[in-house]
Amino acid sequence: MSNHSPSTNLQSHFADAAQQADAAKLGMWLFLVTEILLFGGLFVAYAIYRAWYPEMFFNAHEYLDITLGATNTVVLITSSVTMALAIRSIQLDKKKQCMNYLIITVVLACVFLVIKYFEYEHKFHLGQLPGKFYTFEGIEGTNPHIFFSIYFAMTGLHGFHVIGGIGFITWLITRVKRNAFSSAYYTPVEMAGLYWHLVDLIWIFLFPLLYLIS
Amino acid sequence: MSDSKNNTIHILPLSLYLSIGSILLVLTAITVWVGVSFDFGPINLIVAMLIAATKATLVALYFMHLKYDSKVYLSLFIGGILFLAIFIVFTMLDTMRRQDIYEIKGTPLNNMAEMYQGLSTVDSISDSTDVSTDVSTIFTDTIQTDTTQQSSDIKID
Amino acid sequence: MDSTSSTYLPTPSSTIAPEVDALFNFILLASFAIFVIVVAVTLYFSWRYRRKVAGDGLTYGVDHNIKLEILWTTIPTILILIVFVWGFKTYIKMNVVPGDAIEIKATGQKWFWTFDYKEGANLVNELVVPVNKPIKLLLSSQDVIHSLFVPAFRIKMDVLPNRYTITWFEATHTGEFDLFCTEFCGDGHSEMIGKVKVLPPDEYAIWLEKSSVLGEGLTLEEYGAELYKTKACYTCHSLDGSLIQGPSFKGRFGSELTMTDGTTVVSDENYLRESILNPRTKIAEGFKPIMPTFQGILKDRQIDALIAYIKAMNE
Amino acid sequence: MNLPNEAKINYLNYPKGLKSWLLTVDHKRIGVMYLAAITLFFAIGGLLALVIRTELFTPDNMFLTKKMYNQMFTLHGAIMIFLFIIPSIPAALGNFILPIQIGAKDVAFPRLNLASWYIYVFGSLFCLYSIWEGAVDTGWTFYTPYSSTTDTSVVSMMLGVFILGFSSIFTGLNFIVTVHKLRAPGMTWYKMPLMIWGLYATAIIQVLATPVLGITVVLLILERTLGMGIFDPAMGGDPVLFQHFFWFYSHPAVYIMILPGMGIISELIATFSHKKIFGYKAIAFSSLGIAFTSFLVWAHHMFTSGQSEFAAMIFSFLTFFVGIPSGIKVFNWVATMYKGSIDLKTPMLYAISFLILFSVGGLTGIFLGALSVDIHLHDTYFIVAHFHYTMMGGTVMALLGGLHYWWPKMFGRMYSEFWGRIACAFIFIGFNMTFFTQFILGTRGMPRRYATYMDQFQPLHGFSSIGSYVLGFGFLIMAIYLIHSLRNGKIASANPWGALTFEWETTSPPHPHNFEHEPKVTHGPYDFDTVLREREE
Repeated sequence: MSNHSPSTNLQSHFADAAQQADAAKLGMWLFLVTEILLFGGLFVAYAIYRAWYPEMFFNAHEYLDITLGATNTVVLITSSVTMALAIRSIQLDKKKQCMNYLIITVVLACVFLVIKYFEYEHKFHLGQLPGKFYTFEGIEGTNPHIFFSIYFAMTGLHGFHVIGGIGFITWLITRVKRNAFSSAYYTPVEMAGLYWHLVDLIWIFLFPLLYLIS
Repeated sequence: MSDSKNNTIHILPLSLYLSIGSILLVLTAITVWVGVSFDFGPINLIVAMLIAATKATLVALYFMHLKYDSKVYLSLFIGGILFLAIFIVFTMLDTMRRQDIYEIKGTPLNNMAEMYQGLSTVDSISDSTDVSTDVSTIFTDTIQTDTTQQSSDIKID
Repeated sequence: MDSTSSTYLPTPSSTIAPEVDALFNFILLASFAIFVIVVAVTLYFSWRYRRKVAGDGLTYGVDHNIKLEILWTTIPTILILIVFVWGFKTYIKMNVVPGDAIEIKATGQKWFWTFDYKEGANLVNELVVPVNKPIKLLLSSQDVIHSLFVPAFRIKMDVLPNRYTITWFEATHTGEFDLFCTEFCGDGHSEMIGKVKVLPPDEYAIWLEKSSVLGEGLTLEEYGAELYKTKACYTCHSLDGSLIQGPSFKGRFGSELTMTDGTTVVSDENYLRESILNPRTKIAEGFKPIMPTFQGILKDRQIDALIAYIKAMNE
Repeated sequence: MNLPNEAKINYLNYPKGLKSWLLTVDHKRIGVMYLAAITLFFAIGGLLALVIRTELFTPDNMFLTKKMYNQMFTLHGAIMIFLFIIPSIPAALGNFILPIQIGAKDVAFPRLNLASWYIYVFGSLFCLYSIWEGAVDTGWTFYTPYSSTTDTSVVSMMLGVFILGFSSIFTGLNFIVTVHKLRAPGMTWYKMPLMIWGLYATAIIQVLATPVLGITVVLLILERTLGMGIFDPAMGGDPVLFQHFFWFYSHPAVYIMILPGMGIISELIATFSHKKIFGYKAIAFSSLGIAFTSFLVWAHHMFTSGQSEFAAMIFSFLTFFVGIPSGIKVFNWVATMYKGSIDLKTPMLYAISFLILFSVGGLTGIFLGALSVDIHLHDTYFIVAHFHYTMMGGTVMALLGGLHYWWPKMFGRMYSEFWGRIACAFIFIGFNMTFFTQFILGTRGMPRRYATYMDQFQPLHGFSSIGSYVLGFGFLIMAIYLIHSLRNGKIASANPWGALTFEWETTSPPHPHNFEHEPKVTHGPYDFDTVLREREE
């Protein structure tokens, strides 16, 4: 739930626009730090259980589809690039171009979710579900359900943040259409960019940890 | 003393964004290639993490403008990661060092979860110090020799 | 520091207790000294520099004094380093069991302790040990986290499900000491209290001999009566028909019982054996499924003795 | 927006109407609303405490069954911590004071401030629903596997705590940005009042630690709903891992509670000694020092939990270094009173009782940091006494001192000094009667969270219960005379205590925009000597 100032550029209690933009950026970075620590909890669970059951993690990870994971990484990185370009174009006051880039970013995010849906659907079909719903027997090693519990927790929370990002950017697109932003005032776009890059950053770490275990 | 003076709008050239994007894609390809074909064992994890870290710093410096903004944001970002590192390292201090004095303290009683008790396919039950719940067999020789032998050569660090 | 049996600490009765008390008293003295200084100076200043007339004049502007600040940083640092090293040394002694310890397996369960000896003796809520002999407790839990605490011996160790933890003590004098559960474990947490009986070596040997053999020379009913007490059945089942947690034994055997799912069962030997070994299968009307299983705790002869005892309750 | 300029308007009576209160973005109104809410929850938590103490009068059950007793102490803990003490000083007094003290019109994100208030209300509704649905009986620490297997409504309580976490994060985030960006011109970091340093250090912990509580609570919900098994030993998980997750947040949380209290105490001691604070930089940096080292020590709550001896040694060593900054602060406050002109008004009485009680709390922490002594004292009443001395003897005393200190500024009325001192005496005596006896209970081995106990502990428990009535009576007196003063207390002047920080330069209660004229920084927050010298010439 990031914060965005109203259409009137300057709020009463700020001295000037630059101070307001700076305050918004600092607020956003603090919010990103809370996101890092939120995901951090799951990285701790991953690290400890991988250290305890290394061979089970290796056996279980073979059931993850690396090609789908890699395409997802590529999709997210390109959406990160298009998001950065969207910010660049609004800085240059090119509203149309910014809108197009934002739309591409949203489309790529949806592609990411669709690929994720296929992966989940495949696992639901096989029975590799978290916790007590886990019925798959093929995996050697102790307690393979823990791997899938952590997998679903991490990718689920990340997917939830992707959906949040899509909502935020579509809201931005409607605002750009009503040309609420210009090169003088584009803070919400920049905030969305920071948020989206963090979501991409977290996936950059998730992908090797979950898909490339040896 | 708010540091908003050096916030002149930084518009990076299009070429920079595209080149950073392509480097990221190349690095992804490398990490997949290394992950799939080579098998160095533990080093593989370090290599994967290094590649992911370089990708992360690229995204953070250029896409998130950390390179051009005031150092406060960079220190916040690094601080967040530092506290996450503290959380991981200090918890591992406990979970990885439980069997320092007694081997038995580190390993679960029966490390196969209940849901797998019946499955015969899994043969890894035997290696752990599995103790069935029946108390009378509690003092099978494995336990006895293990702890008495253990307590004689105590490793006091 | 000799072992002061002071009012604020239970009499130290294990080899480790005097060392713990020594550190406790050292910290008590040091912090009491600091506390007295802080409070005395505060009260003195508040009285000495009290504001005589409203809105008094100039106040002395001293706002830092490097020497003083360094002093009151280094002294506490030195004190705490001493306390840390001393505490850690004793802690290691508490955690490393001497080689020749008698090993007893202690199991925490929802709301009672069972102690199993190598020789086969098996006690509930009661730990019998010889004096001046190191005793090693191998701890594990059947359900939630409990914690074995004997204040007089200054030992405490959490009892984890699915993992062993280890603690040890060596009692220095005989007697009976309280044993508590100190990790919250539900409704019966405050009832999970036991006794540690420390016997002289010869008495211990006799006791061990007597209790390891399963009720030798006693009729089934008498052995059942003894088990009724030692296995703490009395905490939930009364003999006079009054309701505690579970059904009373009075007139229980042979009667027609309706179960929670409506089926009716004649309470014969099989029903009693089944409700001892896995009580959750058939639960009598109006009772909650809280009886723990005695699977692996009671030997067959002990189950027969208990059933005989319940039968005897019918007359 | 232009304001009617007759002098009488202030943030309380302008703009009028309930809607203007419910949708206000004025940090002062949000602060007052928070104050009302935390007073309500403090009353509920306090009543629960009185019920518990009455139950413990006799060794066996008087009127509560064991399960009800467990629910009582769990709710007492959860309500007091999540709903009262964590939002109390930062959100209630902090929201009101911080912008004015740094000369700003409002916090950086006023609407986010209102959002954090409604998140707080929504979260507390969830907790009340969970109480109604079947109160949690796991203790406020929610240790698994008990919390994942008990039949009480843990999931709805977890959702409540999860939502409350966000309210705390947004308040912290708001404060950090406000302190960085909205200070009055000329107010450098070393010209800020120490209250702001306290709130800033607290905000850092709130932002860095609360998300881990969020993920812990989400994992516990998944544990109960999906049987996820990473904390459940039957599924191969490890319950001690939950303790690591929980305490990684909860130890910094105890510093979220104490640091703002320390901020208030610096203000009170300096103002009522009419003297420059001793060691301004030492106090400011020890606040930050506490904020960062508090993240390194959490496993001293788990010395007996079967964790590795190596980790226990590391955490015991680091625990001692968290204690040092607190000690330095206490010594600095005492040194501030040297050669001051001390006026023992009610806020100063609370400040002095803070010094005494917090010293006891802090020093008993040394007992618990030493490994071997903690083995004996862990999970006994010694711990109950320790954290009540630090939380109630520390934070609540500071909160009451701050409340009385800023009461004229917040409501424009003076409370009755006579009754204030009587209430303070009752509270101080009642507190010590209740909790000092618990130290002795603890060392003699009385375990925590016991519904029934052994007979030998009855006299001490009886004495402690009587003390809790005296304590409750003290709070009753305070409630009466404070509410009484709202209507017919004397009209307060702009600066009743002769303090020098910004909030005393505006009217009390302040103007809706805090200051009619832009405040200028002419002197440090505590330069009584220079200001008094100028007034003399």
